[in-house]
Amino acid sequence: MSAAASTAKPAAARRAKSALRRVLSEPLGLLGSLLVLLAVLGAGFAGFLAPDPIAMAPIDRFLAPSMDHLLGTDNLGRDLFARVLYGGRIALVVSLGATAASLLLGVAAGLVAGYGPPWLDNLLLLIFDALKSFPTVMLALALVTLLGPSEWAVVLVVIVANAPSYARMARTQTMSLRHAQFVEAERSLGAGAGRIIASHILPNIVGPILIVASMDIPVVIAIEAGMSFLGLGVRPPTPSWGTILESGFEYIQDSPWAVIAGGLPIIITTLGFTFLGEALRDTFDPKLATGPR
Amino acid sequence: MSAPALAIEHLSVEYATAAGPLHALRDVGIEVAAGEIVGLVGESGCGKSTLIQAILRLLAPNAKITAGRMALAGVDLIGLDPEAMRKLRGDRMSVVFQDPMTALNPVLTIGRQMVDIQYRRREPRAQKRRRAIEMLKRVHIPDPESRFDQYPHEFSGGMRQRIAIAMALMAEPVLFIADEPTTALDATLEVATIELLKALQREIGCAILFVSHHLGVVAELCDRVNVMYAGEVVESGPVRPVFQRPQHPYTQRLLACDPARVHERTRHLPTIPGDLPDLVALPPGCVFADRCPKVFEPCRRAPPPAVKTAELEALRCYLGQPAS
Amino acid sequence: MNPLLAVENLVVRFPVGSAIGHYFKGEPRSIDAVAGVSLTMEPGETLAVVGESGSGKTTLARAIAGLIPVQEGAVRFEGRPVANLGAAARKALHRQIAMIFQDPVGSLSPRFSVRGLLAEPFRIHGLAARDLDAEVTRLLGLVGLPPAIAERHPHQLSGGQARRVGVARAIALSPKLVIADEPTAGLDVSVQGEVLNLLNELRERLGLSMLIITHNLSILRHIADRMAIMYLGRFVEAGETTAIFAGPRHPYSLALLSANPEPDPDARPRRIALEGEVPSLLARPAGCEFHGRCPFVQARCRQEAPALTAGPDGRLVACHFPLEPAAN
Amino acid sequence: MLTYAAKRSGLALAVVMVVMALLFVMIYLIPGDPARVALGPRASQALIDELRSRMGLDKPVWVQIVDFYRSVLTGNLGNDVLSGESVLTIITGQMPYTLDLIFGSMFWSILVGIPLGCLSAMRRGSLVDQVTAVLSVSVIAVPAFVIAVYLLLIFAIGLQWFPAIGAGDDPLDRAYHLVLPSIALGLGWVGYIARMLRASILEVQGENHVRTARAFGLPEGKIVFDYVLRIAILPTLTVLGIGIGQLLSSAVFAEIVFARPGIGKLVYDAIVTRNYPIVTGTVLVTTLFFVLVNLVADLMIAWLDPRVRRSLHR
Repeated sequence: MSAAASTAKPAAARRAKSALRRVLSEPLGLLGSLLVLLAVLGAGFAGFLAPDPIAMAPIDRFLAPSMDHLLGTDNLGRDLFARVLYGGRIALVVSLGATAASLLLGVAAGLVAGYGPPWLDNLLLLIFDALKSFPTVMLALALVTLLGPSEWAVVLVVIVANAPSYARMARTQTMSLRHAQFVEAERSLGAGAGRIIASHILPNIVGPILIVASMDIPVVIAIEAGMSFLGLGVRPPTPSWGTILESGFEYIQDSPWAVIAGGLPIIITTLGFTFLGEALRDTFDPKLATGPR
Repeated sequence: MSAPALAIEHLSVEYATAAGPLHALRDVGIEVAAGEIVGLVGESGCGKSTLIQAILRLLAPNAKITAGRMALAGVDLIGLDPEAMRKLRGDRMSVVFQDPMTALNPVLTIGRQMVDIQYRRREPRAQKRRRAIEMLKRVHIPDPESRFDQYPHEFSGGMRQRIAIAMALMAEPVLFIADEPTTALDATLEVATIELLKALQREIGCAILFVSHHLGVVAELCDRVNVMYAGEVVESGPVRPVFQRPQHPYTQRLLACDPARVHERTRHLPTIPGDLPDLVALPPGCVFADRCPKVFEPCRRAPPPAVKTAELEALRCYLGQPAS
Repeated sequence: MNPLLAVENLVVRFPVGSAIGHYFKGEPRSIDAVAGVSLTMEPGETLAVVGESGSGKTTLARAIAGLIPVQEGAVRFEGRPVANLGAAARKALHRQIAMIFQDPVGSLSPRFSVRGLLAEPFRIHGLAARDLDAEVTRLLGLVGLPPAIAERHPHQLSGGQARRVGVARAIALSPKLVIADEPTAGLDVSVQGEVLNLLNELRERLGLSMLIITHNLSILRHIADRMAIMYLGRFVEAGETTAIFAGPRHPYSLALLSANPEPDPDARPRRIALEGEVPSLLARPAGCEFHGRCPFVQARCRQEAPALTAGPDGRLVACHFPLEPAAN
Repeated sequence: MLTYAAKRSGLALAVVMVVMALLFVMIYLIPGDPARVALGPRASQALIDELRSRMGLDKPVWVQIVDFYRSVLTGNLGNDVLSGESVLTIITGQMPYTLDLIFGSMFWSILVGIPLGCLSAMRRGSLVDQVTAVLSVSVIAVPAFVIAVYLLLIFAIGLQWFPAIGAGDDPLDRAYHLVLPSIALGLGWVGYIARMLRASILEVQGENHVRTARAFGLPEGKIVFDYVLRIAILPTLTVLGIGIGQLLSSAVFAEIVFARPGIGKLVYDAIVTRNYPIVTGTVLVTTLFFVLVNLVADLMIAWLDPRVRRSLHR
């Protein structure tokens, strides 16, 4: 490991720590981090905090929140608090996993389109545009029609919905950097396309795309919850915020508790990630900051 | 003798930065008489742009004028309320900036923009249009009638700069500020633009403050020149003494470095070693002391005052001054 | 013995406009940024190519460096063809021909430290086994930069420092030819002198030949043995630098030389003012392409394009009525 | 401009072709026999074979592709499995309700979003700017269907100020039924438009030509509304083009939550009854609608931007 690598590590760590401090110093950033922490802990320790989410007790249905049922019970008498916590797992795992996958696929495709020959660029652009032309729900409906509802269907829908926009962003930035002088300088030194893409273009374009992806997490959570709400995502009895909300909607005339229990975590988590994403962008891209800069 | 077009005395400007106040301009004195062309020369970081923004009162939010007086044809600029100041801009005082490619609004025709800036005149549009086309002719824009309704991207860089000059001089201002107008142009275009400016100035008679880091252009165009270094005017006076018999060591080195001036081929062109001083933690003595080949004892103690000499209006250097 | 570099009526063509624009409105399908250029360079020599924006000088430099494809003519380095090479051959060539780019800071990869930038040539050509830190320190010394600068990133460097890092990177693998595209652009006058001194010093110490691309005539006197003046993709005049400065023969050369005012109010320049602006490559004028702007234009200039012919003293001029020495 | 329009329309056509190809792949080539899937697990083999031949599944693949493209281009999207009615007529029957909802929500979110965006850009850093920023970020974050359910719970079920079901008959009644759903859909868009416009205005205000306008003493109002907004509005229009597509998605939810007729409800019920021609037909129509809207938006933007309208090939 040459000296460069060793000195780079502490510098990168220092930069990350100071960035974290700056994020937390902002009111939005702090609030966002707390909400996200709440969601993550809830999902993580679901097992300890709440009883069995699937145990049914029809006689106890539509109970209001009380000490033993913190959020009340649904139409089958199941404990809503437990279902919300377990639902958190699905929401976070699917959204973070799917976002990571769509980032990976999107940026890779974008790099190839941006740096590759024009015909490949046009072909990939066509595919990106075609995929993006499907309204998300219609996409979900079409896919679920054939593959049947499941978490994997949700992941696939998220990838097909988000990857094209990351790909487009990566492509546009790669195209602009392709003719930048430092890239041409590397070519004049004899660097091959692989090296140029990996160590010269990727590090310079990944930053803004990561920030956009972090701001897309709430959208992905909404997709998971939405598909489950339509019965296209998570199969009952597995708890998902979407299915809880749907059951609440179905019996909305009888009791509001399931609607509240299903909607609240979605709001908390999406707001949390959005505020966190905003704070991240403010620290890394102050130009667009909202506060008085 | 009418009041000078521009009179600046003891002007100081500071920027509030994380590391403390940055003294961008310190005790700057510049005068531009009516109908005169005055040059402002200095390398990057000498405060030229800050000075122009201060004159236009368009300083950045974190900048403030901490001292000094500024008057445009006798009207005090510092005390003026923002609305009155806005009325001055584009009427009594106008400006042309460096980069012609981005100076004009890309989605409005040049005609529309030239009529818009005449908003103060209570005249029918047709008359404003005629005045604009007339002005375009005077800056040698071919076939102005038809090109009047074209967009900036349909003109070359050279033409866009001439259009910007036409816009600035159309209001026949008292003071015309040219902020490095020819730096982005090719040499032959630069020279043609200088000739154009000289002709227009004779016709219109406005005073010009010409900012540039190209010494040859200033020598040819200006009557008097101010040499700036790190936020101070180190030497100012008529063009001949300053360029032919410079007194301040910085001006001497600056002229010596200009490759155009050195005729015989040499492998050791003169340079100015060292870096610009830190304008937050100012050195106690003269700002040029660390890089000055003629530095001596008083230079490190206190910044030299601006002194009038036989040929120069101001010289900020202890050399040749009676031992104080 | 083969000359170091030989270029024979090189043509570099760029597609422009759209197929639809072409068929319906008859817009041309392509422009010749370089329209037939020939030159040779001997080892250790420094040649300058001068021209205004749009003259094609940068395209010529990139074609010689093998960075862009060539449509007609040939470029040979030490007898071996340069243009349109396979990947491996082109990579080997890049060890021989190095290039310094116009924007001092913009030509350095933003995420890399100076150490990483200077080690890059060794890593690309599989020479990472060498003690890179020693190489980096040696290169920094060669260009007069303190070792402490190695940890800094491009945006933390001044224009002059960034330019020196660019030079150090270019000479890292001891190339035979260095091409410098506007080496003094964007630098203050005092810093320009430093860069020129550095280039001159390296030329002596390492026996480099250099191709300088610039529009700034005043720096040429101090660095270039021979120079060529380019207009709309072609040479209009070429020869010894000092000779051309003393007596330009092509009207455009005279206009360029006189368009460089000296910082002396009494230096009355005997200047010829050019009409209009550089014509677009899409609508190349007939006959001598400079006739639209030339103050000495005559009937013949409008019909017949003058060839680049050698005068008795070897000076090349492309003009029917070259200026006599007495005329200037 | 002509070349741009031709190129852009060509691209739109190509996208449509690729969309239809993707759809064809989804329907016919992904494992699982479409006929068996359509008839459900209990259908007899004979019945399945008969349906297969009627659907042309026994022909070679490329023949099926040609049949598929020809039928789609002639508007024949197959027939409703239950009623046998032409899918196209069913969809076009339901489309107006969904269009009411989409353009209703888009209309008011533009009406509120644009002034909000200008205001917070002109008064950057003020209280207005910060409050708008936090509110718009929040409404963007919270999914439209969650807002819809809560609006239903509070205003329809709880306070009963608005109807919970149906789309209404006479225009006034239809508007009355549109209030809650269009708020649910439009709220996120108010925030999105305001933020997009604000960022775009701030960016344009940093450009040199605005500094020139200020140096000529042009009044601040004229600079923002005439010199800056004219450029800043362009990227926002692009977003509106894409937004219509996303509105289609949330419209499905709104129609289900507020029990409104429309293609969203249509396709949701079609899933439950395994009525696949309706599903594929709706997906196709909505996607074509999306491509068309984007084409119109891009052409409009190109027309507004003289740099494209009068593009000069230098």
